Amino acid sequence: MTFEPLGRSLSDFTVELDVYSGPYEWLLALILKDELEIFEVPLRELVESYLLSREPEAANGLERDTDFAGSAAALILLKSRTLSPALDAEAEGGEEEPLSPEELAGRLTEYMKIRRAAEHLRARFASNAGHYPSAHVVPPRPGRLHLRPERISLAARQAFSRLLEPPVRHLGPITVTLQQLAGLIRAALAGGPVSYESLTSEMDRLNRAVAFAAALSLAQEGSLKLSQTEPLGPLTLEPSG
Amino acid sequence: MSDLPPRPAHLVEAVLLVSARPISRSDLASATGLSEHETEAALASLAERYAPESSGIVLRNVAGGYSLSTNPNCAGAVERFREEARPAPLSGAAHEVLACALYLGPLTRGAVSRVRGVNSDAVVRGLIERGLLTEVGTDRDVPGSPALLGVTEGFLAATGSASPEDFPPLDSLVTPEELDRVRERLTSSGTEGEAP
Amino acid sequence: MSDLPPRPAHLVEAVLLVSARPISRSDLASATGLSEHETEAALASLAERYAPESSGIVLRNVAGGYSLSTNPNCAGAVERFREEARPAPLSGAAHEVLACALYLGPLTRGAVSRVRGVNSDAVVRGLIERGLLTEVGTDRDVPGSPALLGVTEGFLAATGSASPEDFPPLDSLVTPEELDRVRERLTSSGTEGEAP
Repeated sequence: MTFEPLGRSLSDFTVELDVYSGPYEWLLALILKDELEIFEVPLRELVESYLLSREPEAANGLERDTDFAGSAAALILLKSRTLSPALDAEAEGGEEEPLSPEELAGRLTEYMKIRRAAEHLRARFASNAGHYPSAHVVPPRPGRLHLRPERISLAARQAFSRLLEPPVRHLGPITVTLQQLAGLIRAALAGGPVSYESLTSEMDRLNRAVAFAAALSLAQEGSLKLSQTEPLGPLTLEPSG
Repeated sequence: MSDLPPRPAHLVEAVLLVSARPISRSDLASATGLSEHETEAALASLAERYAPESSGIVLRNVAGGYSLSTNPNCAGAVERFREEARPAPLSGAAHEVLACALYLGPLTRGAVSRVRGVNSDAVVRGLIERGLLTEVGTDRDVPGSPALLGVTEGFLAATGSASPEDFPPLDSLVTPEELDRVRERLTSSGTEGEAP
Repeated sequence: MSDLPPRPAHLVEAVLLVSARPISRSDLASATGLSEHETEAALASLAERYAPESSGIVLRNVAGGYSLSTNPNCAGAVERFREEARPAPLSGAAHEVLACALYLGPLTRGAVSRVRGVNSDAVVRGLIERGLLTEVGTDRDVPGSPALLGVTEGFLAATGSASPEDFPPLDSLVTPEELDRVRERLTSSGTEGEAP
């Protein structure tokens, strides 16, 4: 799936988030180009702000909702890929064998450590910001610098060969609508709280992502409550009230 | 008056002014002609002279050497003078890539992407552009001999670190209980880790 | 500790560190937000702190402004440091800019940025300062006649090459499709140099 076709119906939707403010379509483009970190985009706020801007009476209202659901689902999928990298064997392009639970656990724990290390680095950068070096530098004597010609050729190869668009092939077509999934969730909740995992156990990844978008929408409407006791922990959907 | 023989600390101070990069203690000793011991004493007295409480210029011990830089509490004035905004803070993805290079590196772009589970090439490129990550060699065991990435001197300076050892060990960042919980969740639930 | 509001002299001191050129009193005042009077008092206290008798760094009042510089009685150490210092290694970005100038040059700053897909002005400035890149003419076809950049003799010397022909030809490094795309970017009109 690419984001081009949704240009018209969502062109008037702008968002105001801490990390970004401007047209929604540009937000998608920035994320796809890795210029904005999906981690930093509060998807719930994004969904809320869309719901506020919704115009069900408009001629293209349905088209607009569907486009938003599609792109939001893709964002959630992207975010879930970032949060649980071990779940995506396609990252390197090839179709790998599914990982065993042990391998999965190994990769996830390695990633958890890197996440923590990243948080530590963020604090280190922040507490060391604002140091500027001396500008009174004497240049070294001419002729002391040596450059490897191979390094120049390598740099040429890198600079001249990366003008390709970011790959989005892994984002497959969406086959269900947000409304269908919302209906499904409502039905499931009639029997009391339900875990997101069991709710989506029969679904493929994209539908899981759309289901998540649907759950967020319903939570926003107040039709259900979402609870998660710890990061990466199980997500539970509860009937509200 | 400048006929007086300069004091050791003055020599070190002058050399520190003319370098934007940290200078190792031995390079300071060699440029100033001071002994190791004299250099150390000079640095100790300069550390007092350029302490953050009492100066707009501070002496830092980073990236294996010493350097003078502005006191962060004066950063506003510096930025106004240069008419330059402070560089935008790094993204979460960038911090992760740097953590990979710091703790697991030198490693290839492919290895970074595998650990993170998402293609990280664009992030790597941005970090190279900002001088925080660099190619430190090539992995000859992989077809195409991809470049190996490592953190730079600039990274150490920007994180206020003397050396790559100056960071908490990776294993100390996650408690064994947390690791057990992940393991449990993934292995004992009986569900497939991934839908087809 | 850096939570304390900085003293006026600290602010002036920090700004003096980050400028190689003398700064006028009024520029110091506007960067630091100090009044004329406070700036003057700060400079007086810094003149004492950085007096030739007591420091390896001195405060000079030259060319209508103030500047820090090394104490002349430390010149020997500074000269030795300059002789011994290893030049800072070039960043990956700098290598790429040099590769652009070598293979596609002479070209404008805008063209370098277009080909690389990121603003490269700062990197270009650094390379000109280091004598590896130079302005070899101007592009009269582009409004404003921007300078055209090419590699220098110093660059060839640093790579141990007699001439640009010593490097592998471009078509041995990239595919014809990639080359087309590079050419497209190069010629994609210098007027809309900025990204959309």
